Amino acid sequence: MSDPYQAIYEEIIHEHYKKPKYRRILEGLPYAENPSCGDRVRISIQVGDDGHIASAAFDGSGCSISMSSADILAEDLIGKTPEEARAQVERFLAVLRGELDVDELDAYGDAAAFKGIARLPVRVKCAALAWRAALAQLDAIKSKGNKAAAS
Amino acid sequence: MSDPYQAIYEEIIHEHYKKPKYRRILEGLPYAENPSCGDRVRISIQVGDDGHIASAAFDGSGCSISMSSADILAEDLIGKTPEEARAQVERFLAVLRGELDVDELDAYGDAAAFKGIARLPVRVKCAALAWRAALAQLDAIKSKGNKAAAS
Amino acid sequence: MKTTFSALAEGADISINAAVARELKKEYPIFRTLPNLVYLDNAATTQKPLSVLDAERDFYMQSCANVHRAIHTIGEEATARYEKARSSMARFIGAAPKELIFTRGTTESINLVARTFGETLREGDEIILSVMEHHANMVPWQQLAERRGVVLKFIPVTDLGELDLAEYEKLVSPRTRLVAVTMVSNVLGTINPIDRIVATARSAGVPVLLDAAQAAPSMPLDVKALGADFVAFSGHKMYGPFGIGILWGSETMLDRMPPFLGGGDMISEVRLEGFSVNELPYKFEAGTPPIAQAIGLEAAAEWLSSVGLEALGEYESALARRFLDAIKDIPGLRVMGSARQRAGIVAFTLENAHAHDVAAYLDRRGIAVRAGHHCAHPLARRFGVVSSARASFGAYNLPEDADAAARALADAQEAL
Amino acid sequence: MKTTFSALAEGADISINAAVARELKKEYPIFRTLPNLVYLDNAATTQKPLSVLDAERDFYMQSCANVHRAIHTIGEEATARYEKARSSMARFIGAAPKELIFTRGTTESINLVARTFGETLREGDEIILSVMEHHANMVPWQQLAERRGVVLKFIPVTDLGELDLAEYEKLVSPRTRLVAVTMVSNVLGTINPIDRIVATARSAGVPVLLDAAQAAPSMPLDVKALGADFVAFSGHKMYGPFGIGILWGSETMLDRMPPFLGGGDMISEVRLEGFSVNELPYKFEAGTPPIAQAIGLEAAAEWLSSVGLEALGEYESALARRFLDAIKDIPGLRVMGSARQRAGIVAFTLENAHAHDVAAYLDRRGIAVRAGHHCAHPLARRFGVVSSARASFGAYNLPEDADAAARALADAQEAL
Ligand SMILES: Cc1ncc(COP(=O)(O)O)c(C=O)c1O
Ligand SMILES: Cc1ncc(COP(=O)(O)O)c(C=O)c1O
Repeated sequence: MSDPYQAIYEEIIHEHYKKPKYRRILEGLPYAENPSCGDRVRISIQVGDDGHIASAAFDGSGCSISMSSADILAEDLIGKTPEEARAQVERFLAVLRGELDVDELDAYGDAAAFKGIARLPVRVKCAALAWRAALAQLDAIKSKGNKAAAS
Repeated sequence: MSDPYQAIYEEIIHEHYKKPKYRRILEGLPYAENPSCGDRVRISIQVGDDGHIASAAFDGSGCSISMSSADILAEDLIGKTPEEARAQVERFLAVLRGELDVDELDAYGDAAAFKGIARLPVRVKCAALAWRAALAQLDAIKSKGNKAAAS
Repeated sequence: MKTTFSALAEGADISINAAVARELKKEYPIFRTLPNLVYLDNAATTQKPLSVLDAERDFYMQSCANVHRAIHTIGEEATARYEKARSSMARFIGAAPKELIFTRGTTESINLVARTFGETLREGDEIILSVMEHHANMVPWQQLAERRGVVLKFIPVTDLGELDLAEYEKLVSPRTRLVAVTMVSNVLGTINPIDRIVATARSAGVPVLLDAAQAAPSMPLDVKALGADFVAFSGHKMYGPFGIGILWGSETMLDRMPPFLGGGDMISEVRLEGFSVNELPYKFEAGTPPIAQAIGLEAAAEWLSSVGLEALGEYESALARRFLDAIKDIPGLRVMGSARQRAGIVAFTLENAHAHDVAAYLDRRGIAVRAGHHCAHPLARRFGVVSSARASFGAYNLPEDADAAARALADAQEAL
Repeated sequence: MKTTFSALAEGADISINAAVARELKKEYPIFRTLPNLVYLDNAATTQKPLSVLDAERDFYMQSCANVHRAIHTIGEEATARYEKARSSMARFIGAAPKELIFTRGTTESINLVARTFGETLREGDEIILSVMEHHANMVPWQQLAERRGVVLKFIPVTDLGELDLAEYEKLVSPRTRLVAVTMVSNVLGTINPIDRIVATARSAGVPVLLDAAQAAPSMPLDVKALGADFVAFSGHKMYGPFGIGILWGSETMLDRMPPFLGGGDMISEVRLEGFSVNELPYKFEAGTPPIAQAIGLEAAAEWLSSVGLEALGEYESALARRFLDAIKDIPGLRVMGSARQRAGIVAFTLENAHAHDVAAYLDRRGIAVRAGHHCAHPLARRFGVVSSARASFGAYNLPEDADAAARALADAQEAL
């Protein structure tokens, strides 16, 4: 944890935790949960007519890592196509699983703040929570889209 | 195993193993067995008219410790009453279990040769085998005696 | 220097014992590596004194061999050392060596009972647990309930964090086959009234299993005096190595139980058609046991006995009281439980701050506390808490440690 | 100095590898304590190199904490170290980390399968074992047979000490649910033709469990290439600590199996009414695992890889051949088995001398060999032997060791 940017990262996480921009009360969506600490997050993703994500929001309760991660995620998704979003989310999760180098995160705006976390086995689960929820949402959007296309 | 008598003890054990005095083919008696090494011994004990053990013998197969121990046991029992024999056998077994000091064995003729063995957890079972068989035989004698007395 | 804790009246000045703890701390190499570490996660695992590390290493360097079947000298020595460790541990809890089974830890010990004694139970038979049990003393019985239709009943926990004994007495029925409870709660710190719990069970002819994972490092155990049938604990929570634990069972019970794992050492004879079982305690120790770890555990028990186990437990309780006193005015801080008999364990929540963040904040100040559910989901639910932070004290903790943690918490309350 | 064994043709001069072994022996502290010890009981347990002892001790001195739930720095470090050990061990056998379960040893690994996979079997289902199995791969299945009416069938062993593959093929039936065999016999030294055994089972759609206790220290394992479903082995037989072992299972199998022991870590959530199970591999690791021992095992695997595992196994076989050659003319000496593929293990009997006495005689000459049934009663019975002596070779053994043992045996034959 001797990363020189550590303090900046902590500041970013703290900001998103204390002053989330994408937190809203959501209804009817499933929670992703981390039973070992009780953290829960749900994510809403809306695709606009241009096929790009027009808005994203989250709702839930948990520690600063899981909540800030949800806020950063929402910010990150907006403007991407669902396919781009999915690839982005999967890369992020692969970094947390240790399958990709943490420097991957440099390409991700504020998500780079989780570079330190990726080395902490326990908190990785907190950071991953919202992104797991987003993956489920993106799957739902895709199958709805497919169904729409088929009908 | 830095006992100064160690060499003498080994000689005693070797003698009883190579030239047993009380080994005979016995029939109809149960074996005591040590399944972990396959050693087996059975003991015959005859009480004379004077209530003292008149003869003892053994039969079986096994390592030098279990066989010499059987020969020494037989020698030791002859001339004792069944009660004296039982007390003697129980003391010997208690030494092997570590419940009595090994110096107890000094009072036992050649059985003193097992002083070194008492510190070797694996070989204790070999040394004890014949004495366990003798205990069973003494029990049988006692219950027969009781039955005889009762009838 | 004095290195034995003294029995002090509650509320007495603990500086005598603090001086002892300061001296003992030098025997723990990790504090040479990390001199600023304030380690308050002793209920999860304790640090290991040099004597424990050396006992294991000496064994490996002097008489490393497999046990029970070797004729050669180092094999005889290894067997003697392993069996001496058994005798020492038996003496440590007032038991006979043949009643003492080496396991991997409390969890395996309890599972062993659930899969041997438990397999003798019938559908509709009842087992009494409590709501404050660690998952280790809950899940094995839930698995048994699934397998054999056994019914589980739970002693409720009062708001104080104590077992509701009146309710307990009502739970005992003619179908009750076992009472399995913890001696000390690993969350609330509650020291349960084991004498009363055992007496009630005994008078109904019901056997008792005690989870002593938290008790073994902080109070002398005497299985005869406890009057229980099974006692389970872990080496790593009592200053000993990982990978070793104890199941004590009364000879009568152990004799009646079927064996657990199958393999070498637990058998007396094997044929293609079947096997016959070895005598106690080997019947329950299949395969090569954790030999070096048993020897390390023996060293830990000797260490605990030498420092004065009873007074150590009281010292830890005194540290907990000091900590409780120092945090009582922190706004939004809520302590879980306030049992009258409390070991050196304090779990708490801070309003508007997640326990993970509290623990991470303290960690940045060099203070190690735990955060989470502490493997006791149902208890957390009982107190309406999802996640809590927990400080737990050990033999090398000092009053300054309690004070530093309290100060950091006050700051956390403002910062988070 | 070169410290990697070289691949040599059979019958080649082994002095190059002997020089390597002589150099490696210096890494084993026990031979500094006992410089004259000729340790030929490696199949029972191996000695431990300094790197293994240091790995454990360093962990205890630097980041000793419980794993998986701690937020604090040393807890994070402990978790990372433990999971790194898992990844290393997975790499050692070509597996994925989530398929790698830490157990106490081979015995627990096999029991785990018998009590999880085994519980999915029905009365009349069949399991194929062999007559040469260690009790660890026999008794758990006998227990399962008792519990669930499963039928056990045994692959016979030929006079050479090899599995009778023709008979094996006849045993496979539509009711066969598992083939569980050892890769290397711990008595005969036979290296079994695992490829053929697996191929036959695979083509009948039958899963295979391999007992790799003797294989892991003497040949590289690649679970993908082996094609088996389960592989079990022990740390202490591969230069690692006591109290740790591995069960590898394919993800498909592990996912389908119910959990084994219940407790912390193996659950995802617990309510009074029941629990839900955690993901792999934690599902099968209840309670605090042997953390330090896993780290020690990782060091052992690294040591084995660094010295050249395949060539090491061949070197041990060459030592065994040298020993066999040196004892072949001793009157009354009978070697058990003469398999064409033989690891560094030789069991034998001496006419008119009990194996105990042979081992004790050799011990007085400083040579440690084992005597007894080697936890394989049925195999001993197959060869009409009650007790045999066994010499088994390891990485630090020298040609002189084989020669000294052979000389002592010749003398024993005269003296006993
Ligand atoms: C009360 C209690 N029981 C059981 C356990 C489980 O112990 P282990 O993980 O050593 O098996 C613990 C510790 O985690 C505990 O605190
Ligand atoms: C072939 C084989 N299987 C299983 C075992 C049992 O291993 P452990 O005692 O380490 O569980 C052994 C060693 O004793 C063995 O040689």
